[in-house]
Amino acid sequence: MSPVNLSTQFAGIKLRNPILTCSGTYGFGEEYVAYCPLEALGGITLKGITPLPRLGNPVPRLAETPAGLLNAVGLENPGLEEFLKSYLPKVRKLPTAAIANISGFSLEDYVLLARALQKDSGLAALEVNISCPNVKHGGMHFGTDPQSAQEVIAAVKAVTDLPVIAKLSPNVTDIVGMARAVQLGGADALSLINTLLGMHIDINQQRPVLANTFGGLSGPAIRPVAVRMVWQVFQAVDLPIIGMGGITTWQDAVEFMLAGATAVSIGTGNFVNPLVPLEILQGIQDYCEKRGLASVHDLVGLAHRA
Amino acid sequence: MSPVNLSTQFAGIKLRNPILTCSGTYGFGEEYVAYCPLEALGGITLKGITPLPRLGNPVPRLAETPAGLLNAVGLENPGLEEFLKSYLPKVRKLPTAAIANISGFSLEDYVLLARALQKDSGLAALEVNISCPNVKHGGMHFGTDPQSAQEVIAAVKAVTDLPVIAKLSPNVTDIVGMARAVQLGGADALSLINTLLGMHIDINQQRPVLANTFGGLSGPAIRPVAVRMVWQVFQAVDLPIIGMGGITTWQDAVEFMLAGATAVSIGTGNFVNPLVPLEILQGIQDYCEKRGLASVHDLVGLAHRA
Amino acid sequence: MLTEGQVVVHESLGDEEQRLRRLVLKGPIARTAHAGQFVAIQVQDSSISSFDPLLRRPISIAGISSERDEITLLYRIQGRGTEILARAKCGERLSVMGPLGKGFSLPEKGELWLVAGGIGIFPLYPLAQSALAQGLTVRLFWGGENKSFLESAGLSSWKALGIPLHLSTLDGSLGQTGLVTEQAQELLKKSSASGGQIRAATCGPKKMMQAATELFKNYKVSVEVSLEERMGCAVGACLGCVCTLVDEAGVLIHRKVCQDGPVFRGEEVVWNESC
Amino acid sequence: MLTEGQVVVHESLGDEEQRLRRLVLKGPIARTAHAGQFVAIQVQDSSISSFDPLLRRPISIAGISSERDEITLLYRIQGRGTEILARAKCGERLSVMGPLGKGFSLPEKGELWLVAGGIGIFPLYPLAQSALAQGLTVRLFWGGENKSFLESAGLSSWKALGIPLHLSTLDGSLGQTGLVTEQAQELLKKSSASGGQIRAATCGPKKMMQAATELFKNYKVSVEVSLEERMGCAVGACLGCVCTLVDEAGVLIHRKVCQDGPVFRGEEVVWNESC
Ligand SMILES: Cc1cc2nc3c(=O)[nH]c(=O)nc-3n(C[C@H](O)[C@H](O)[C@H](O)COP(=O)(O)OP(=O)(O)OC[C@H]3O[C@@H](n4cnc5c(N)ncnc54)[C@H](O)[C@@H]3O)c2cc1C
Ligand SMILES: Cc1cc2nc3c(=O)[nH]c(=O)nc-3n(C[C@H](O)[C@H](O)[C@H](O)COP(=O)(O)OP(=O)(O)OC[C@H]3O[C@@H](n4cnc5c(N)ncnc54)[C@H](O)[C@@H]3O)c2cc1C
Ligand SMILES: Cc1cc2nc3c(=O)[nH]c(=O)nc-3n(C[C@H](O)[C@H](O)[C@H](O)COP(=O)(O)O)c2cc1C
Ligand SMILES: Cc1cc2nc3c(=O)[nH]c(=O)nc-3n(C[C@H](O)[C@H](O)[C@H](O)COP(=O)(O)O)c2cc1C
Ligand code: FES
Ligand code: FES
Repeated sequence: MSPVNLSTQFAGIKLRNPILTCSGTYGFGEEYVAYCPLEALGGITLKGITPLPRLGNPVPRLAETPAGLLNAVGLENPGLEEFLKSYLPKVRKLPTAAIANISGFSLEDYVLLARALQKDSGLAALEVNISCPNVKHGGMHFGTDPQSAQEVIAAVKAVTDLPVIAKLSPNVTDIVGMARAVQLGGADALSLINTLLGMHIDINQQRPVLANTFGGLSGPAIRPVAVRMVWQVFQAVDLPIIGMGGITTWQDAVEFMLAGATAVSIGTGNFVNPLVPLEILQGIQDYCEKRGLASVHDLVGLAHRA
Repeated sequence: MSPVNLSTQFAGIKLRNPILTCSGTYGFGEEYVAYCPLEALGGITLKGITPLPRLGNPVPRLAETPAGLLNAVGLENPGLEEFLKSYLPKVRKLPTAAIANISGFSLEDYVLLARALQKDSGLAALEVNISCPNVKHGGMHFGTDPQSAQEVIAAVKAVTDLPVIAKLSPNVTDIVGMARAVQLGGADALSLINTLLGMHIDINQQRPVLANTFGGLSGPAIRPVAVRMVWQVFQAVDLPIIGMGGITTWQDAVEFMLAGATAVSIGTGNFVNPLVPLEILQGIQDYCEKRGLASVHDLVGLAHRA
Repeated sequence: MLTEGQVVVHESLGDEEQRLRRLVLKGPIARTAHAGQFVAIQVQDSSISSFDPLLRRPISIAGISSERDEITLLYRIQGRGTEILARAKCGERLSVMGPLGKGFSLPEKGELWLVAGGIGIFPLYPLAQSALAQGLTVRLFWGGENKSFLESAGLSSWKALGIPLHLSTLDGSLGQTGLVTEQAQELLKKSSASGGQIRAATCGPKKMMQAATELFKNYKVSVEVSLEERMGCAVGACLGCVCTLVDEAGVLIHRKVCQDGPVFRGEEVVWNESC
Repeated sequence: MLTEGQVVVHESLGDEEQRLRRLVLKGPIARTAHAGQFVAIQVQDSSISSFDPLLRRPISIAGISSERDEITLLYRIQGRGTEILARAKCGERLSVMGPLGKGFSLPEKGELWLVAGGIGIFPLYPLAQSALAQGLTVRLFWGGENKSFLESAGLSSWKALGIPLHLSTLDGSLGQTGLVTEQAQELLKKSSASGGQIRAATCGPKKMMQAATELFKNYKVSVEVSLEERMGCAVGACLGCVCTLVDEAGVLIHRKVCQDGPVFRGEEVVWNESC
């Protein structure tokens, strides 16, 4: 049997295979080198950056929950300038595709970042994290208001020649509405999902575990919500989807692809086992072989046919 | 040391202790009798009823997920008439408080149900499940639209003399906005939270596991989201809260009370271990004793003081 | 009843490749258990809670020894839950709810025909024992993948009962080649016993039970079937496990497999795939 | 390095009420490990995945035998994760990442003072061994709850090193009554050795390490401290475990405990509770 074609192409992004790693869980690409061969990955998504450096939230920033992880890192990052100077040169040398992730607290923040990141930066795409409060609009999150989300994506799209991936927040009543909004804004692809807002209280100290009170819930616990959103958006919106949220086994990855994801991204799963991305790749390949699929792309959305 | 006062009173509801069981997970009160002494519970919430009998969804209705359970029972219930005739008489004889749970697909449904359930029915309260599609308004869920939610609660409030508990859906952008809406509608208390919408795909059959495609996610996986919502609503809205969502240990129950819940309710936890409610009661009691609290009510919202 | 059953035997059953296990638990469940009932067992050591996997697993009671306060569970390692269960060591305590549901009924007299497909055989053994103890004539029709499976899944204990065994395998490695219902049909054709003298009980894949039910119906033999469905509470409280029956008036109704079953009269079951 | 360490010893350490465990793992980690580094260990049998608990647990390397390819981990059963870890049986394989982080450094010559609070003693033992092997003079200040704790947590092995031990307990059941730093202070006062000749390393509760750092600063003794923080990735990728340091210019900066630490120079650590 001829080998399964693993390569994937969507929204102008070419990947060796559909396995990515999630922003914020994989640093700037060098941290996991001793644990997982980057050249085996389809690509990595870099830690979110903001225009200025941020120290982020105080610790504790993490709390373990049943099959889940709460994090409140608070977007700690070196800022754009330092990113361009000290990190990007190394990122360019990574043996896999790199997607930058940008965050902002105003439209201007996003534009500033997007303008600085073009095709000639060597990046494969720009992921726009809209799960941030818009400080100029009373803290309403860009990611929970379709209008703001559309504006941000449109503004970013206007100033960069890189493919633009809109990363949606699951903390909304209507994920399809959000997807439609960013499509109107011109998004080339979608990342689904960011973390669910949660919290955990230390009953001995009688106060929240996280210094920030609230944190984002990730890991296997949220997978059913993530798969549902990928499914709904796949049905309603014609944009390629990068599926994420609790992927820890190859079966999970296949589930996301059957639901409609063109590629999958692994976040918290790396913490459980840094070889998860490789195991997933192997698992997907075997799955396709057993079912006689010529290309991994044939899996996308297959469960909708039933 | 004098024993901890476990009794709880809120919104005109008097409970022996603050431990309830969740609607849909405890039948009509008789099913668990051989497994958990009902007289030890603060009360039970009955399976949701609708005006007419419903067969609900086809099977499979359940799917296990990491630390969670998806269900798509589809509100199977005997209907109001049969409830009044065959179930209510037995419910009245239960050795604990019973809260009815009502669901509808139009405003009229809710009114019809609420009118039939008054103080003289022997029920302790009426829990209004608004996580249902409003078929007259294009299927938009009552529970995701503040306006509809307020209307439903106001309509129910107008026709029953029982305390009215509004049970909120977590599948919304702004849970505080929903809580405020039902408060305006006249709700006496809040139940937080119903299930998160999720799904699971069978990768062998390449189709959703649940016959209904989507289901409600419950169990420990969702606890961080539930605690966060209880916390947010406690801060913003002055109504007693029944906290639920993933409570399986006494520590979980204390966590909800510290976040602001006046009572707690156990759903999926009963499936894990039917003695969970008793273990929780004992655990809360010990916790209060160790900390010198005279009443379990002293726990409510304590973590906000930090 | 919720009890902590102590593991007294936990071993591989037959060929390791069949992934079958025999688990004997000591506890009071044996005192009230009947053939066809099941337990809901926590698939991990009950001393430290982990919520993944979350739910208990329903397993039929495959052996009842009330004198020794022991029940036997026979199961196949199927997924993650049973895989974790398989790690339980002798002496460990497992949380078990049971006996659950309604088991098989026994006729006063006459013949009892048992029809098993694959591991559907497990709940039928204590039924055969009770029937024989009551003086009934019992015969077994049992179909499986192959010889290795039948031998692993307890053929020798069945032989020890000294009843007629009609075996079949898909690959013909033991007994007749083909489906178990074909053998029953052959015998029914030849049989002198009229439908009224025979009662049947069947457990196995849905398709097999449906075929058996239709077959017996043609011969006016009443048959009990043991259904399977995914379970939440296992006590009738969550409505997760319903099956569809047709009542005397021809109306479709739901019953709970956990509480009203798992054993139902074959004729009343609606066999459509999912309602 | 990600490896499957085979459990070769897993036993209770001292008094059972102290809930301490000694776990020896066979695998290649020993070859490159240094005192002060740690591993991130999966707290369940790696053959069947369960996602509750989800994360690995950071545990210091408390013994290194490169000849036998063995590392020793000493830990206290603290919560659910370590409770599950404690069930691992000899022969089982546990998934271990390590050696992680940067360990303690050793001076060329002179005296090394070790200051330990409670189970903070564990990573200091291999450090003492290396220091002695290099010909340094080593002394230990160690404070604990009571005699039972100190004896359980390895006092006899420390005695076997033949170095001066300054013990203290909160209840006075062994050594002096009071805090470990008080003893160090006394000796510093009396000591003829100037700050330049002494180096210190400390591990234990934050408050204790802070006090030790201030004390040593007064005597111009440079001290290394081993910090703890909740970890996600354990390799520097998630920024979950940062600590705050002050750089030469007086600017507050974040460093990752997992990658840049867990050992830092005491003087640069900002000890405020949570930033
Ligand atoms: C009344 C009854 C009696 C049973 N008796 C036996 C028996 O004696 N021996 C035996 O080997 N098996 C028996 N089964 C099937 C057994 O429950 C499943 O094989 C088992 O639940 C699979 O669990 P798992 O964790 O290995 O699989 P997983 O894939 O981890 O299961 C995931 C979820 O699906 C449920 N599930 C999966 N398969 C089934 C199934 N076939 N029926 C019901 N729920 C399922 C599980 O309980 C769990 O909630 C019985 C089932 C029922 C309903
Ligand atoms: C670098 C480092 C080295 C350590 N070395 C040792 C050692 O040698 N021996 C030892 O007994 N303990 C050591 N600890 C502490 C050990 O990691 C915690 O006791 C352990 O994580 C508690 O896990 P648990 O599952 O029992 O508790 P749980 O309450 O189940 O833990 C819940 C979560 O909080 C985290 N957590 C809880 N306490 C701590 C803590 N003190 N530090 C970091 N994370 C924590 C857990 O890792 C887990 O993610 C070390 C910690 C660090 C950071
Ligand atoms: C520690 C941590 C940090 C994260 N930081 C970012 C970030 O900077 N930008 C972003 O868009 N998403 C961030 N995320 C969200 C992840 O990229 C991902 O969407 C989410 O964790 C769900 O995937 P998972 O369950 O596989 O982790 C972060 C997640 C974690 C756990
Ligand atoms: C099987 C099942 C059926 C349910 N049916 C209802 C219902 O009829 N009405 C309702 O308001 N909530 C229903 N719920 C939601 C629960 O009452 C509860 O809000 C939710 O499960 C979260 O709590 P838990 O995590 O403790 O289960 C149901 C939940 C489950 C698991
Ligand atoms: S499993 Fe809950 S009703 Fe049967
Ligand atoms: S634990 Fe992830 S950076 Fe340290």
